[in-house]
Amino acid sequence: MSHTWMIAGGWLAAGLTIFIFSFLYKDNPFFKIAEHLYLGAGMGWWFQVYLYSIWIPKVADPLRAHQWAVLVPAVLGVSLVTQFFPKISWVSRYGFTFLMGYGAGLAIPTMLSTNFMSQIYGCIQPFTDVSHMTRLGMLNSLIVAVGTIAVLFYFFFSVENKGAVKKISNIGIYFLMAYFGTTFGNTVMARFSLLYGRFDELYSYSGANYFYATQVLLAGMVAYFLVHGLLAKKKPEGGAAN
Amino acid sequence: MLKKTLELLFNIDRRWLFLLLALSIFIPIVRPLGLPNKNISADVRHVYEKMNSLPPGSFILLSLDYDPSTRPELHPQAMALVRQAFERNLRVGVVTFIPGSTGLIDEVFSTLSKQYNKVYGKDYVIFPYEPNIVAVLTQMASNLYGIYDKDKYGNEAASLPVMKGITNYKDMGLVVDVTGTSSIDIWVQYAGDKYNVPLAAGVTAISQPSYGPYLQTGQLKGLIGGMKGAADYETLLNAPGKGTSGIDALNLAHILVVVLIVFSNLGLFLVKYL
Amino acid sequence: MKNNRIVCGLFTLFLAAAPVLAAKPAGHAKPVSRPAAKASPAPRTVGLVAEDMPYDVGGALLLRWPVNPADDSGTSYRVYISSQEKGGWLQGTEFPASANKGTDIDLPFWAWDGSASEHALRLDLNGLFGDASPGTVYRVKVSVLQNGAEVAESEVKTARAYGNWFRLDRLNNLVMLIIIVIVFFLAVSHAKRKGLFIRRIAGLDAIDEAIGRATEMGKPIYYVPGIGDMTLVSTIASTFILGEVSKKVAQYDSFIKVPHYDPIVMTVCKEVVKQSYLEAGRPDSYREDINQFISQDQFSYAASIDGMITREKPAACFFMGYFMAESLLLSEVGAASGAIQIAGTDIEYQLPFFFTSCDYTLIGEELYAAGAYLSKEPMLLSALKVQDFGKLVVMLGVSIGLVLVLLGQWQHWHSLVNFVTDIFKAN
Amino acid sequence: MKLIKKQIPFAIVFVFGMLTLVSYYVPHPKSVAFLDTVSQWENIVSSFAFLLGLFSLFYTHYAKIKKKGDGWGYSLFVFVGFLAVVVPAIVSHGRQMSGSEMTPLGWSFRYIYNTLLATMFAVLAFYIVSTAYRSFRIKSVQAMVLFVAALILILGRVPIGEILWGKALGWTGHSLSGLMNWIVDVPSVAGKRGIMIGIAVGAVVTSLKIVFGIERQYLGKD
Repeated sequence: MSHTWMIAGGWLAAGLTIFIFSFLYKDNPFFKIAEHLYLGAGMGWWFQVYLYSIWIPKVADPLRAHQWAVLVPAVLGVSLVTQFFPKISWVSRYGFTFLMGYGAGLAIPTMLSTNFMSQIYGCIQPFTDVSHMTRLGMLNSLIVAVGTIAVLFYFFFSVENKGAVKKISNIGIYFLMAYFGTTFGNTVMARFSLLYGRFDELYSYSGANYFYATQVLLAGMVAYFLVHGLLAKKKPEGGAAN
Repeated sequence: MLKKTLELLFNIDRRWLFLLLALSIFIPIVRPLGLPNKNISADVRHVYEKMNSLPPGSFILLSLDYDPSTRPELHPQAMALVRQAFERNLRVGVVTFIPGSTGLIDEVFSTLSKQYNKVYGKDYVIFPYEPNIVAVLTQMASNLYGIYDKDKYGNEAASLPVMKGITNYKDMGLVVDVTGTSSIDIWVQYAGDKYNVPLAAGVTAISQPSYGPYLQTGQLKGLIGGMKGAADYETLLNAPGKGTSGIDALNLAHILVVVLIVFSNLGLFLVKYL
Repeated sequence: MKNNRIVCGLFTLFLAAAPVLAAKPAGHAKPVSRPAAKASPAPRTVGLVAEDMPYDVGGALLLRWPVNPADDSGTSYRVYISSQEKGGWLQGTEFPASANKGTDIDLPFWAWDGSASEHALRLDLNGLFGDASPGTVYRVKVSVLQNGAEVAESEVKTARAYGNWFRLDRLNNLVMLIIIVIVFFLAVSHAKRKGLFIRRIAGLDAIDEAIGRATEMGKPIYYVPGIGDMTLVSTIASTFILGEVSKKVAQYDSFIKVPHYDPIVMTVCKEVVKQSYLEAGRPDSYREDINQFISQDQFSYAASIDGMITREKPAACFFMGYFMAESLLLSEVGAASGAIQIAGTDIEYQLPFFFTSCDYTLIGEELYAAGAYLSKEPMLLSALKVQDFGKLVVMLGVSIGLVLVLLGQWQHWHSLVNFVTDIFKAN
Repeated sequence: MKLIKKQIPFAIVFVFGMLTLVSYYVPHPKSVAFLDTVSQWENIVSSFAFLLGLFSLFYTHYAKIKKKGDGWGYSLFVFVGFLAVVVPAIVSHGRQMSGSEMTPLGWSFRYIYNTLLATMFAVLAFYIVSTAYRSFRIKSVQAMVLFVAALILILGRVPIGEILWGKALGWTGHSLSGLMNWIVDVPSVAGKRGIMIGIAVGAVVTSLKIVFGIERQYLGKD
């Protein structure tokens, strides 16, 4: 790709970024354009992923090589599309039931193993070597085991939530909250890093080598809001915020 | 009076908050504040020291497996690693196993090779993207030219001066995997454990805790985690860059979130009892 | 109460069954290791036995030979393997005499009877021969090294690796599955029985309030089923809740909008909503555009709904189903627009955002239970009972297991400790 | 008609469900090969499910343009966006790089798709700030626990947090990162485990209902 393409890309990327961020100020046509572009581009992206990773190598190529077995999933797949024709939409059941059967059959034993048995094991396992454990380590492992049981009490639906059950499930809620808190903290950091990344990129597009793309586009955006605000002064505001 | 002001503050247009965040992230990009970064993580220091202990001319292999989505955290790490390698006159080889990383790799070397007067083919080499990581890692144990017979630009890899005397893991001083995927597990399993390659890694902050076990067992010699890790590394190198300005931005933004939560809840409490 | 008795009964059954089942392979394995006993007087003879590695796809051999009491820290073993009739020896592995004991093989007690008085080694063929073709006869031998110098060599043994038909090491998983299936059918066959109890779920009582408010204000209700497809439990649960919500909406003569991410979910939801309007006696108010397809891309889906919420300012928003990063995008905009928000998802790491910005949040399994709670349909309720049974197994498993393991540690009953951990270990 | 409309589909669910279920316990190469094939089939079938979504989207926006409905102009951009990725993809045969050159697909990935995707994610940062101020309410002890855990995580991830901690609570002898690791490794593991187990049991039960044809919601009405 030539240098011109890079600069064009910089302008495009800076523009799209600013358009989307502009929603934070107020809903506007530029955001809507970016939003709809994103809708189409997202679909396009997945379309080409499927095209080059499934339809060509796994369906078309085998068919050309006379491996007719792929007709089975292909026909099942095509059956899904009958959803659009109410009269024959029942044909799509063949595809769905295949997907559901496969998914369910796979989920049952693996769920039992990783999210059920292994979690019980995980609670017990630390105690298999008490002699090498510090007092604190032991206490921590005990907290994990007791906490897990308490959380399960919270999710127990067969007993009314009162008395001792309520007390235990309340303890469970604290563990849930601790988990939510850590998740919140982690996500905060991940999102801020990403925002930093976007701003950093905008900053790099603001250089002379990109002919000040960021500044020009940003100024354009501000100008739009100013003009639009002046023209629509008398009408009540219907912005994104508040 | 106070109550009124507080109530007014609560109904503040949230766009002011947006602006506050935008400023707290944008200002450090333009002008790094250089807020103190005293507690340098031991895991980061280990990577740095391992690199420093290699004699000049040693070959290190970087596996740069991140794409634009994890760029903010991982790109500064890669930059810092290459910077140190160039400063110490180490030879650098680059491999990658995800397709989106190629543009970023070019960016690292186009900037730093000028700064340190390094020449492609003599001081560093970039190999093309390969999809099947397991196959490549296994092959590199015996003869890496079995897969990488040509470099990214189509040159005969074995004939490049940078590759002199390098055939497999045994000839490498260190392998560092900078990744936003789970490729470290594969590196540890297929290269580190099997062939005793000294391995280190750079990862995003979110995935950092899950690599603790590898550090304890020594399967990883060190670990650079997230923006903080990159900033630590830059501090060690004494070359503040995007990691440092990033951590400045994060410092401000994180404090902002905490302050907002505390402030709004305190305010609410006051409104209730005033 | 009756439930509890079943649980205890089944649990003891499981505990009792395990050793019985375990006895079989042990009996089968023992004679194999016997030939090792006919040791010759020479101290450096290796009584090697080679056989197929059991319970696997057929890519490995199992080598066993007795530990030699004369081995010291300078002793090591080197294993050779060949796929040819003559020569072609490849070095498989080399290890010190202290390693690879019978107890080191990672199989549960019912599938493996290893002792510390023998060496046992799992030899992977694929790593050595590429794709090992099935049926190949391999020759193996083991040589003994003392301080790096070869001092003795075993006889050459032959063995073949073949695919097995049952993973005995996964027996615990299978037993657990069978127990759950039995309980499942017991519960389902009793589903007709009325009056299965289910405790109150706080967030759900707010649904009426939310719909009532929407009716009063003459504003729409948004029901967002998330970005999951129909194969996900959360989406299925969401469609049940949608059925109940839309029934109430029809009764109150309010208006609901259901924006979709997945077209299949949309077709299902269309049926569900239509049915609810019919059951509420308002088929005339049903409109085709209640369900609309938005986009199959996460963020454009969220952005579009955000746009719709800001423009229409709904009175209530329901976010029920499978949500990823868009949880915050949606619920924050909803909160800003002043809607009552009720959320529910089983994606753990999105829960904090719902929890902090919505009025009520159904956490994980509560979402599954919500459909049953609202509809009181016997089939759903009985399924919930099976789920409670599963949780009971975990609670009992953890508590009893913990006590037994600690008891075993205290009394130095290592077999008890292994017994308990093996039962719950995933293989 | 009932046979092909109902019984055969349910037979399909049952047969494929049972076979994939059993294959978990059977290590034989035949079982491995079966699972391999069926997994590939599933890949193919679900790729057609994607087409359903694509058609729906196209239809909605096509109808909007045809009717000249509200904001129909924007609908045009859906097709523009689609073509902006698919045309380069076809030109570059689905590859983002050819040798050292970025292909047109690589270009449109980097400057269009990835830009839009990353910016959308980044917008979340703003909503986090606004949530923090306007809806993060510590109205109960439970919410307080959530807040404290979040606070420690948020501060523990940045150097300034450790510095503040050292000034205010350094005398306790505990470091912030130590505390952070404890929260991540101990109480939050218990919370996560409890949720996971509950979800796993729910998923197993639902899957059983699907395999045995009791759960039919996903098929809609007849």
